[in-house]
Amino acid sequence: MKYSSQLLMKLYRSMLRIRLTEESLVEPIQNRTINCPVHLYSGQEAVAAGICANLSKKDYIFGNHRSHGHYLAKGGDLKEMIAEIYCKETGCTKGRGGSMHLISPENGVMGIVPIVAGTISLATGAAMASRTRNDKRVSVSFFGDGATGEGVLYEALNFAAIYKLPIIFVCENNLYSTHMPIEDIRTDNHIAEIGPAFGLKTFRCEGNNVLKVYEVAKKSVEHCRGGKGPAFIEFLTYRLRGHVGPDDNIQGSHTDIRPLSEISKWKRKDPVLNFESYLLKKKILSEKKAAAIKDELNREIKDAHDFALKSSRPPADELLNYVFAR
Amino acid sequence: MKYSSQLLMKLYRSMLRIRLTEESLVEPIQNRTINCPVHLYSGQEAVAAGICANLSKKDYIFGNHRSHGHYLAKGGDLKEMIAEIYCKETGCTKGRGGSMHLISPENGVMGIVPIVAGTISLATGAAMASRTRNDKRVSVSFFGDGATGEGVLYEALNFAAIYKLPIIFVCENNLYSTHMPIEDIRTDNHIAEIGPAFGLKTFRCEGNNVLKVYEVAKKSVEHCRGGKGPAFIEFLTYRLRGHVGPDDNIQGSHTDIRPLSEISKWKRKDPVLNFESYLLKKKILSEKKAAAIKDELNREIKDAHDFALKSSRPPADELLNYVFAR
Amino acid sequence: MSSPGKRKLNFALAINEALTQMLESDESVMLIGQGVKSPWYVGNTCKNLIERFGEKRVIDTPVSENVTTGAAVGVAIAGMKAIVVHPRVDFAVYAFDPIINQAANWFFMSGGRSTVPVVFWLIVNRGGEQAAQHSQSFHAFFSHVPGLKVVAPATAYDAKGLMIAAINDKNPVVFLDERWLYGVEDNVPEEIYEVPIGKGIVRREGTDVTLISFSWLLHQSLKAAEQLAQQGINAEVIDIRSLKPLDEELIISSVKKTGRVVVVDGTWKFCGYSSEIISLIMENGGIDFLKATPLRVNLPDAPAPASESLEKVYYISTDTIVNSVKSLFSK
Amino acid sequence: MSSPGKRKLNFALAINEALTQMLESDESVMLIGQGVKSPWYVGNTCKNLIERFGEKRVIDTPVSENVTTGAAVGVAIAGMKAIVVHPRVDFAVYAFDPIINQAANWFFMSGGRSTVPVVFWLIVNRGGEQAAQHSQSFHAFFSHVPGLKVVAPATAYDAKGLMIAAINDKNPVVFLDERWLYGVEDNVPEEIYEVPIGKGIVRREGTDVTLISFSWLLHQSLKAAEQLAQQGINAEVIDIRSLKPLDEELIISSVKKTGRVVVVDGTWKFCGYSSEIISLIMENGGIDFLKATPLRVNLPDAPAPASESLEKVYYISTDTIVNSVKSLFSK
Ligand SMILES: Cc1ncc(C[n+]2csc(CCOP(=O)(O)OP(=O)(O)O)c2C)c(N)n1
Ligand SMILES: Cc1ncc(C[n+]2csc(CCOP(=O)(O)OP(=O)(O)O)c2C)c(N)n1
Ligand SMILES: [Mg+2]
Ligand SMILES: [Mg+2]
Repeated sequence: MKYSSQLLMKLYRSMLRIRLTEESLVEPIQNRTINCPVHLYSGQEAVAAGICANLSKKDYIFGNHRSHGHYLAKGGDLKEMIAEIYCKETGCTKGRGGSMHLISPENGVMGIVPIVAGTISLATGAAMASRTRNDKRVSVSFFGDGATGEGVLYEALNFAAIYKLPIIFVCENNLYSTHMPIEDIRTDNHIAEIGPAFGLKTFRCEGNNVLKVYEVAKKSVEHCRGGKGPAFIEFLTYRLRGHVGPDDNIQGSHTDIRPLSEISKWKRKDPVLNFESYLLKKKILSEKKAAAIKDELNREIKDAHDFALKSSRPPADELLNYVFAR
Repeated sequence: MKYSSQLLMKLYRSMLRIRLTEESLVEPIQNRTINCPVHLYSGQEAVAAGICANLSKKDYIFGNHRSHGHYLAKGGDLKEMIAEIYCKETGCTKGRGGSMHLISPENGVMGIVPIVAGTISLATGAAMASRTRNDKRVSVSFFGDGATGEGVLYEALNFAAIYKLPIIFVCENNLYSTHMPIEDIRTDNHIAEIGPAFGLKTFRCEGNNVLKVYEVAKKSVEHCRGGKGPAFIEFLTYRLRGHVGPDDNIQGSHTDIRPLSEISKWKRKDPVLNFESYLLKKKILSEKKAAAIKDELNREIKDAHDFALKSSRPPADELLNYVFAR
Repeated sequence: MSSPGKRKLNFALAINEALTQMLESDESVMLIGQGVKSPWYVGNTCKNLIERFGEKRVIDTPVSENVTTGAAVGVAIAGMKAIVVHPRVDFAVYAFDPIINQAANWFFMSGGRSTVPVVFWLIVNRGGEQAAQHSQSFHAFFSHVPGLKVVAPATAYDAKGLMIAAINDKNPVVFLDERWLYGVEDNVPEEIYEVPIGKGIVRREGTDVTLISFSWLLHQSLKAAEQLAQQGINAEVIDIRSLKPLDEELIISSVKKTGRVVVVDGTWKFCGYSSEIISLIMENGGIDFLKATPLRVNLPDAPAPASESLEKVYYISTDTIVNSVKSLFSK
Repeated sequence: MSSPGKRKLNFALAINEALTQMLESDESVMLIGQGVKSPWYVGNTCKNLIERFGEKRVIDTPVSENVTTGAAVGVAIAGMKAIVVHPRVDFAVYAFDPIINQAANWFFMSGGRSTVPVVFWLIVNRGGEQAAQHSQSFHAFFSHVPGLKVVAPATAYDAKGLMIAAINDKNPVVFLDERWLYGVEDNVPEEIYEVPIGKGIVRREGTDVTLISFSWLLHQSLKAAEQLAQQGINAEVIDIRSLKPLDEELIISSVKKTGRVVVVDGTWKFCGYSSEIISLIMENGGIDFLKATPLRVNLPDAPAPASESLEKVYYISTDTIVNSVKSLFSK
């Protein structure tokens, strides 16, 4: 496949923006300025960036507890996200949700909530609406390897296949579900095998290589948009941080889970750094340009934190505002 | 495989007993002596008989709304079952359950209840208890093609595979789930494909040929008993009656579902009649002996109906007897 | 054609008419659920819908309550209006995640940015020797969970009007009906109309005691009121019909007037719907205006049995209601 | 070693001790659930269990609440005693089929022939800006469903004693605790003992008003009682601890004595647990012995918000309890 340098730079920027945003959260989490549970996406940026680059604003995505990357890649407003993570009234869910509850309907970010696998059926329904309206939208359901433990996923795969719904099921297999390594929760690490069993167009793909992600996403989107039914993609990836917060869950520490050697191995596969090197090598990017982009993004991110910090928390007397819509 | 005539006769008797019992229910249902919903097993006898012939009394089975056959083949008492179908105090669940609620713990019939797929996880748990106790029991979970729509099945397959539980998942694919033909609820009719996706030993087998059922059951039981983990079997079969009661759900009738030609085709594959012919041809059975067996079974069945009819319904003042165990 | 307001229709066909007219008049309406194309599965409430509106708007499903319900929620999130039906509320237990965790919380969790106009139409079965897993009712639980509206019509008129109101509501609405109601017949206007969610109605005026009920037992309560009248007790009968939001004023003002109350609630007693009514009355000054102990008539605290001999004592009869009311006057 | 009855232990370690001792003394006991081998997931309630009793009796699971719970029910049906834990009760919503449809009905549906000695240990989270899907509590629903027992300890002593009683009970028991309780410390005997299910306890004697509470809010109620004492109001405080079966006598006799009641219930109000208590009191002659309107203190009828500014007003404070009680005396 041939890529325009415009596209390559777009992917780079998209990933980098996620990474810098995620890492900007570490300090405020550690010093307890941020208190809601935050699940960092660092390490998985290629998936969000590569998928969303194939979607239009009108397309739908749904996510889970670890969805900052999905939200940003799909066009969700950065300031509103950061404000939400600080649980402020200016946040994208008005401080009602926090980090695990992001939304941006104007940009097709339709729902991100933390019940594992909880949005898979919702994404399936959104795709069903598209089929009924024949509006040519594609829906994407992002979920983790942990979500493959939930039965509703299989109901959704079957459902989507029967009605040929325009939906892509994106499983980000990062080898862990909280404290459980994948070997403890499946007999093998071949999640993708479930796709064909339900009749879905299925791919298994390296998740840390944004170009490979892009390609497989492109095929899947075309498949869905063409009315040929749903697709299932398993991406092999890794979260550079531990399950929640910046803690790395290194063996021997208090949150004693992951071997250091494994973490190191995956650090070498860092999707952002590797893609940067590739672009540098290909001369699509210069060191100087890279530094400028980082500066710019860091400024944007800092502004977002400032905005969030200046914003107030929701007023106590508005507690009951959103129980029922009128 | 070589079969002793003793085994062959046992299988024949087991199937015939189920068939004659099921058909004995038609009249009392039609004249409303029986009022609870009854789902007849006629046509699927080879599955229950072939599986249960490989189980010992201590092994566990769990069933669903269509489980008269499973109960009988596993050794459940006929009288108590018939009495239960009449909702009498002498029934196996003391008139509290009716046809869809059968139990016989002494014979390993551990639970039969009508929520679709509801007992799959229970059977999985029973197998887990066996693994913990190392008691060498095998559990069998009987369910229909309809139950493959329920997510809990996939959770159970994965669960059983991870812990290598001694359980056989038996899917009786009779091509219909209430009014829905299988084509409407899956993209293909290859349910068995889900087994390998979760790492289970998997078989797909003709369900109307009791010897084929027997063989595949034997292999599966050995696999489980040997501690090698769970097995999944899809049996292709057909219910000769419609979904509920004796009604055949023939196209054009009020319960307008199944083409007459399809019903006729499957009538030619009748597992009981065909096996009888086979035994007659092989001279393992004579016409006279067959008639004698039928007489004997019919007498037993008539006795069971008489017993049920003579029994009383549960006394009203015992309504609250079984809310809590003491 | 019958003249407006005079046409009789039964409850099941009133629902059918509501669905037909809403599918007809609003192309964003969809109906999803097990049995919508079955000749017998959901009574005749869904008659001709799939034929008329096609398989993209009226969708029969596999036995997958969880994704079916979640998909309906997703349809609503995507801007359409969804109705999802479960032929027995017991089956919807598999779908409590999309109902309770997702739909009920959605508008709030999204900071008011995303609405879920979905109707969870859950049919309650009683009797028929179907036993414990086919006869439950969870009215109290649905009413307990913030973010859900809950309606339970007793008449064909309300069945149509509340179904239409539920479809048009921006919030998730749990629509609970019972098969025993499907034959109930009354005047049903032919046009589209709404019965407002949040409003109860006095079905019979009276002065001595207030009977508060909903769904099938409303009819038993009305019968009980007739019998009581012959014995000199003049009962007011209220049909709650909107379990949440509840028409508190209607209840309070009636009980203030009569000074006596019996809540006739066809679900389990402990932490049940009737206990909310009693508590509400007490919080609104019951201690000052009640002339007798407020009573609850409920199912016994037991699962539903199969055998008819037990069903007969399990379900609530007119006699039980009558006796309960009379006990208030005997001392 | 501390002398018997004098040893202090916190709530979380009291549960850990109950589990350890029951796994130790009864080889038919098994523990299943997400996080039982995690260093952080269920606090330190499961510390060392897997190391000590092995992976066949203490089983960490995939994120599969439905089959995990159903498997625990199956383990119990097969003659063992199962405890299944969900680190948040919200996750157990996926598992309502095995809890509600299966376990609760099982003994009844089997005509008394099959028991289900299973403990559904469901942990309630409150606060921490975790929001609507991580902060729900369904005490009223579990209590509503026939066939389930429900306990909610407030002290370390009761946590251990009720967990042991729940494990030994032949019926399914829902054991509801809260993370906020895990640091609560009190005297916990070292031996195995049961706190009987079905018995409440008076935590503070008083004469003017009865505060009825359970779980975390018991402690707030006790604090409120101290403040009230300084203002001349002598409150009796009851810890229900067994939500079902409920110790009705204890409640009735206390309220008869004081003539005033405030139910302090940390769950939603509408059709909530507190409404059962009010109704029960009324049915038992409240109209004759109540001197003031019986009150409920509950969460607002809204999902849990994330932001701390909203959490502060969402959850119930000692002040709210105090003010509620004082309102009974002001007129
Ligand atoms: C129904 C439910 N069960 C359990 C949890 C707790 N939980 C939060 S995230 C998570 C693991 C998710 O793992 P995975 O899906 O692989 O996503 P990852 O965190 O690796 O991105 C669990 C079990 C939950 N939120 N919802
Ligand atoms: C959870 C649930 N949903 C729906 C039903 C209604 N129902 C009873 S049997 C059945 C179909 C079962 O089909 P299948 O599993 O293939 O078994 P078969 O009747 O063909 O033997 C359905 C949908 C139910 N009992 N439980
Ligand atoms: Mg993961
Ligand atoms: Mg079938």
